[in-house]
Amino acid sequence: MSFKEKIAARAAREVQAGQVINLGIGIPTMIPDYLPAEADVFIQAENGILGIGPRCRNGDEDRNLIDAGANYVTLAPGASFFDSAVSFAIIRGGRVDLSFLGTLEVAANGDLANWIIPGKMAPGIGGGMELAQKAKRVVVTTSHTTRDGAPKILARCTLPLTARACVKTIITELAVIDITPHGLMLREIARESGLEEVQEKTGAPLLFAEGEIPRF
Amino acid sequence: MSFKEKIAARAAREVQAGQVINLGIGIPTMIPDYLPAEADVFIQAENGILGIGPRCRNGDEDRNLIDAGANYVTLAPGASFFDSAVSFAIIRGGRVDLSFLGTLEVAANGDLANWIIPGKMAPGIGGGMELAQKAKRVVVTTSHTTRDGAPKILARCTLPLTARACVKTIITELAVIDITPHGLMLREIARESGLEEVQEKTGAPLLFAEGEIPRF
Amino acid sequence: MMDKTTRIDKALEQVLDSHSVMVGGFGAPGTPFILLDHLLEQGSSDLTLIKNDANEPGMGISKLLEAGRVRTLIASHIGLNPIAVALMNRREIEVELYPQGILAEKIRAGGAGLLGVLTDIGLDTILRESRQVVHMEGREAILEPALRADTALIHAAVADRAGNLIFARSARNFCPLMAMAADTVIVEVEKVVPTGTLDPDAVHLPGAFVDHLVVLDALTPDYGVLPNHVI
Amino acid sequence: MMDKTTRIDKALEQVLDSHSVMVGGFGAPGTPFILLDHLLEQGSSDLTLIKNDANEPGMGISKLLEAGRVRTLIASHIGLNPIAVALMNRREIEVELYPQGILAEKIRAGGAGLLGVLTDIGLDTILRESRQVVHMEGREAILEPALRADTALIHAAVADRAGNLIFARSARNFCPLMAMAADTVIVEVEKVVPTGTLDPDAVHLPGAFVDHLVVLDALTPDYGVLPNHVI
Repeated sequence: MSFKEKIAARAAREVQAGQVINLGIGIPTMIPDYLPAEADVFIQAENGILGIGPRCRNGDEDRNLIDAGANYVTLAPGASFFDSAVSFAIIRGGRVDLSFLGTLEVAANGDLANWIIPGKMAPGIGGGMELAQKAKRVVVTTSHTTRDGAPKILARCTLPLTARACVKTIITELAVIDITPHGLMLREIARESGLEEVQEKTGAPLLFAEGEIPRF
Repeated sequence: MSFKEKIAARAAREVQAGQVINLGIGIPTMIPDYLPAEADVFIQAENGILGIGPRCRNGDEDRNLIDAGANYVTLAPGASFFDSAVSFAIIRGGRVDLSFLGTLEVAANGDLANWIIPGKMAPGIGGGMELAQKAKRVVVTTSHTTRDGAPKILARCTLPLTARACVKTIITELAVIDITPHGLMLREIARESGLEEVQEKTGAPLLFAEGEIPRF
Repeated sequence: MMDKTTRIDKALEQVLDSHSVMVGGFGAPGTPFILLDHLLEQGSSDLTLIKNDANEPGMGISKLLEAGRVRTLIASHIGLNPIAVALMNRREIEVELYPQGILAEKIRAGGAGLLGVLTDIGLDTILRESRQVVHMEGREAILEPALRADTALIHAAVADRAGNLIFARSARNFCPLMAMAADTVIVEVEKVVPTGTLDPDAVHLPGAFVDHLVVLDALTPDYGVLPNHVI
Repeated sequence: MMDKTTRIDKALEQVLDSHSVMVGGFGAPGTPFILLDHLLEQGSSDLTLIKNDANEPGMGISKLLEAGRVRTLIASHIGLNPIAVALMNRREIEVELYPQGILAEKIRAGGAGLLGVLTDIGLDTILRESRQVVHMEGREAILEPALRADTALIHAAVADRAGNLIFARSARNFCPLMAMAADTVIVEVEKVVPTGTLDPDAVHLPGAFVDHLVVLDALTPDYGVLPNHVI
């Protein structure tokens, strides 16, 4: 299992039956592979789909059926199509229960920065800002550090924000961390990791409950 | 032919092939009876129909098919249904070529007042204000005077306006009058009427071209 | 599999006194008469109702108006209901009236998670006196705040159990807009089909907006062709 | 009977240099590739294009970008087109980027004859620096002006000759919104059926918004499954 698969598998366990969920590009799109059949969720895509089905197999592609990341997808029973305005009415109107997003930085107060590196990368805003600001719950799925080993979880974001205080939970290959009013609360820790490693690779202090921290 | 039928029949001649038209309540709803088969127009109703057909015959009523005046209607080939937001997008977006409206007062500059008599009648605004302000062409169909014989066509409206300077043409049982930058231009006169009578019953000066004024 | 069908009393118990309730329908088509009849029986009061019109005497929301259950009515045109007009004129109910398409846009804006819309409709009329006027790009615009409600009650022709809806003909009107704009959406529906049998391209309102489906056994006469409107 | 079918060159000659053109599609689905190819051939230049994205190199609007025909691009995300990103970074095109759903609402507002919408999206971000912020009902809102264009170019699956449209699956996206928001609307369509044969409840966009239908004889490879997106 790659570190991305590990994150996706753990993220899948945050999903509750009956939810409308939205999957950002990257790791989030791998989550459906780890959802149990009884999950009974509706996967929404910004380009106008509610009810994406299992991963599209080679040869089954439909030229008119892609998700917001331009991947070919399938449909689940009860799917529906709509225009981009209705699609974002679902999002901004508060009907997305759970939004999984990748990130560049995330802060201890839940601030999210994932759309621009001034002077370097600014391909656009896409649907992320509206998802971050309006989904009922935002879960960030990300590698714990950058390729250079620098923390992505920080006391404060240094990049321009996508949305303020929006993230509820961070899932990395090392840990599951909740954003609480008191700061970052370490909820779970990866089997192959240790408390010291996680704290060292995190740019803000971690809180944790007394006793054994559950492993994943 | 009643005076209302006379007005409706004359108004029907203002319609051009291919137009999207909207019919206010009262006299305007009688206009389709006088449209030639080759008129090839689309009749729009504010409650979400494009493509109303010939007058509904007794026994043919569909419980789910009424116009904005709550009359049962039929469908023409090429009809479509949509919600109230799309319906007024057609109106405010400028896709109604011709709107026929009744009125309480209309002024020589095209001001229209047809929705409220302060302290007396204020049942609501309905779709009239948007039609008056946004249809490409507004034609008023009305009796030339009130029941008491007072002019409805005035130098200035005394009632609160529906929309300013919106009316292009007024069709009554006595005359067809265009609103021009110079004022009211008498375009046609009813066979059974005379110039003096029309001017007497009109609350603002009438202009007319040299020579015989066409009759209808 | 997700199943949003709910018993009518269970669904409606979420409507509390002094709640705001959006009610679908333009005239009769789209009006959820049976939900409204049960809301009357349930005794909910001090309601704010949002509907295009006031139905007609003895039907739909007029029953709630006549029973004194309504504090405020937000509508576009109530001229077909002389009882509602009289209640308004006697100031026994508060009435807010909007241009019809602006009412639709205010509701849609609420549903789309917007704060409001900007329009030039009514700018040259007495409407502007009671509105916030903003200056944008060198011109004036009336600011119309978005409208949301605690509950929406709407009528649909067909649904699947996941809440995907199809409306019939001119019964669509305000229904999908209101279903977007309320915290709890209760839909009475004439027919329920298994999830997966509706054409995804033909769905008028995606199930994400629907909380409860009340399946109607039979329609009351209010749903039929109304003799007073047959010419 | 009304017949909006038009020859492609006749339809496109209404697009003049320095015009603004809305282009349907989210990625490939809904993109009117053949209309865009003819627009390129026609030589129109100094265009303002409005599209969700910039397609991908060698496809759709990227051909116009690559040929230097575009002055301004208004979009949401152009990350799948490195050529567009490079043109932006070298300031050879002017690019305006909006949150995707706000772009949709700006276009829809233009189509609905509104002057703009009010939103809290981006209020806590650098977006507010370049926006008009208004105060309403005790809070702040970003004012997003409505967007219209001279022409909209969109793709539909099925049309009747009166211009009623049906879109296929995720190819709907921005197409109906843009068709509402342009002075001239040109639709390329895969199949035309006689007027009167579409179910009026199943029409996605009423014909009132459509000016010209260009019937496609055959689709180019751009419309097919794109090998670079097959996993």
